[in-house]
Amino acid sequence: MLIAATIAILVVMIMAILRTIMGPTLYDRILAVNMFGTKTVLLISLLGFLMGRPEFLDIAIVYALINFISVIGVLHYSDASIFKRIDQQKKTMKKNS
Amino acid sequence: MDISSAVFLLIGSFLCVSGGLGILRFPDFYTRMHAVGVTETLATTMILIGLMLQNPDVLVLLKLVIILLMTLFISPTASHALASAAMQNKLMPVLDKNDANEKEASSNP
Amino acid sequence: MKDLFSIIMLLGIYSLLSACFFVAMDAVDVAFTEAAVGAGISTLLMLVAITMTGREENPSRHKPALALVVVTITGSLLIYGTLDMPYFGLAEDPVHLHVAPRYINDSMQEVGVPNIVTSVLASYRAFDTFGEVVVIFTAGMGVLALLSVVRLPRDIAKDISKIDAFNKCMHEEHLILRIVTKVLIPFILLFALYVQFHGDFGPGGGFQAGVIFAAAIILYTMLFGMNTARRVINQSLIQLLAAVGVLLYGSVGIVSLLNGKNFLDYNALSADPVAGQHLGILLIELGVGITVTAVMVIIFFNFAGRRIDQQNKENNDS
Amino acid sequence: MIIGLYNYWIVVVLMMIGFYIVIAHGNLIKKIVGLSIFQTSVFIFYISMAKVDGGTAPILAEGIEQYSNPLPHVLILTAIVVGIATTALGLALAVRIKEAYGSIEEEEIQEKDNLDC
Repeated sequence: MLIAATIAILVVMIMAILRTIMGPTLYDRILAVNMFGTKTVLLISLLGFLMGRPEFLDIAIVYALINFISVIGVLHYSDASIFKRIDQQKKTMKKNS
Repeated sequence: MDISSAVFLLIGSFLCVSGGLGILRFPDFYTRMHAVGVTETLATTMILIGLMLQNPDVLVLLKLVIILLMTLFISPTASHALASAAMQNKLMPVLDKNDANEKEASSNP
Repeated sequence: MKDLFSIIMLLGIYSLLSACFFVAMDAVDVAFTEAAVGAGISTLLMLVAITMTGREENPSRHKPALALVVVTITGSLLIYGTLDMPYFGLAEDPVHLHVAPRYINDSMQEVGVPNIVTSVLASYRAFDTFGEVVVIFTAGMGVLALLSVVRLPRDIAKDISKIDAFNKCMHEEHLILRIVTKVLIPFILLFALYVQFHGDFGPGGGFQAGVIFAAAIILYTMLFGMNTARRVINQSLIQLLAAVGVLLYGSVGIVSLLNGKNFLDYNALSADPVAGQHLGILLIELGVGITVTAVMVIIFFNFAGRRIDQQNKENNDS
Repeated sequence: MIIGLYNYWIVVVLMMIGFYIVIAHGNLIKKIVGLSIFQTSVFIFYISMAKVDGGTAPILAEGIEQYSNPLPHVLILTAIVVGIATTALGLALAVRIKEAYGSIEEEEIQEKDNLDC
């Protein structure tokens, strides 16, 4: 059953890669990378169990954390920046008032 | 024990694959986001519970619980951030083909 | 593809995949490092760099045919070279016959640490690792020299007023992100300490812990703004720390020299050789961790600070 | 069996992709991406050499006889962190070049240099 789950996750990873390559907008790419990261967490935990030494789940924890950090980072430093827009909105509001 | 673990793993894999199909086949960003965001949390939970039922020792169990908590915290937050970023940058959902054209026309006067 | 952004996204996926490969090849420590470094920090640095240098690549005006020919010839020569290589995964390969059996069989008696990678890294090949740490330190100093922005006291005073304004509006914007981050950061720091001191028994050690620590600080910087982070983490202190880590590493070596043993021979640190090894590995990993954290933070702060400086200049021009 | 060499072939293919990007593209950031692909191919080369069939991760535990070779792991572990530090240095240089020349395309930079002479 572990093997079946591993294969399913590998298939989903391929789908995510396809979406990253096609992705018409920037957000699609970010979404696919985020999904890929979560699937990596699962794949690493499954691989640990498959190889019979499940002590190495630390790696999966790191992945979960780093994934979050990189999504926030990508949103921060891309054209999609949520932060930049708010600054601009404020500026226009100040100009209007 | 083994059977319940297998059932959880199977449900998890099924949800994973459906999320993957969603990200590949759905027409626009928001629907894809919906497919991924909804299935991701549940699929991760299912697979991790399935692994927990494999009778590992206490330390491994603890680490699995930590991963589960992390995912429950992180993946909805990441989805929220992504969706709000897309919204603030005025990425419009495709509602209907004609509708979308009208929207584009009205948003770019 | 001409869009550098999507190239960098794909590079992130490539690094995630290679980390999965490392796990499958039993290299858990390497996968750990690649996880923290490749997927997180290097993607971020590249993104910050492309926000400063522009996102679009010019269409190439070279003829790629020549390059393709060169690549094909080199590749086929290399493949011809591999025909004499030993097969994949055999236990009798020449690589596994020399040095490695000693590490695997004797390291428990000689060093007393279950994780062989840590014992080789910090004890058998400590001098080598010292060189690597110095390289990291030098790279950090190089980035500092290239990108640092001179900040006058006037600017710093301005920053403080900005922070107050920022904190006031803090509860209106990104509330969810900020709260979740606030909850997560202590756990990330705690986890980094666990990785640092658990490196003897499982995957982990100074390099990984340093990167995770730096990642927590980077997360804080991104969500609470550069100015707040500058106030929390003093720039000169962090530059000092980068040097302190290298010095700590070196001074362990000097102490063992003074006790009449070789450079970085930890048996000199204590009457019992195994206890001495433990102490030595602990100190050295600490030194590595401090240096790596400090250098990563220096690199990120300088990139992000440069970017903010450029934006300010553009705003002033317009 | 010649198939037993497939790990080297994968490494060679990845390495050549990285090499091609470095020599055929003019954009400095893309060159750095190419270099990092090249770098990862070397990592994969080392790690795949360390693998022993039936071995497990080199962390001592009771009841396990066969371990993979720990030495390449050590070399690559440090190499990854050094790699990110040097990549950062390269990116810093690219940023400075952009500020000085207004472009990070190799040819435009050379044109500007020739004009100055």
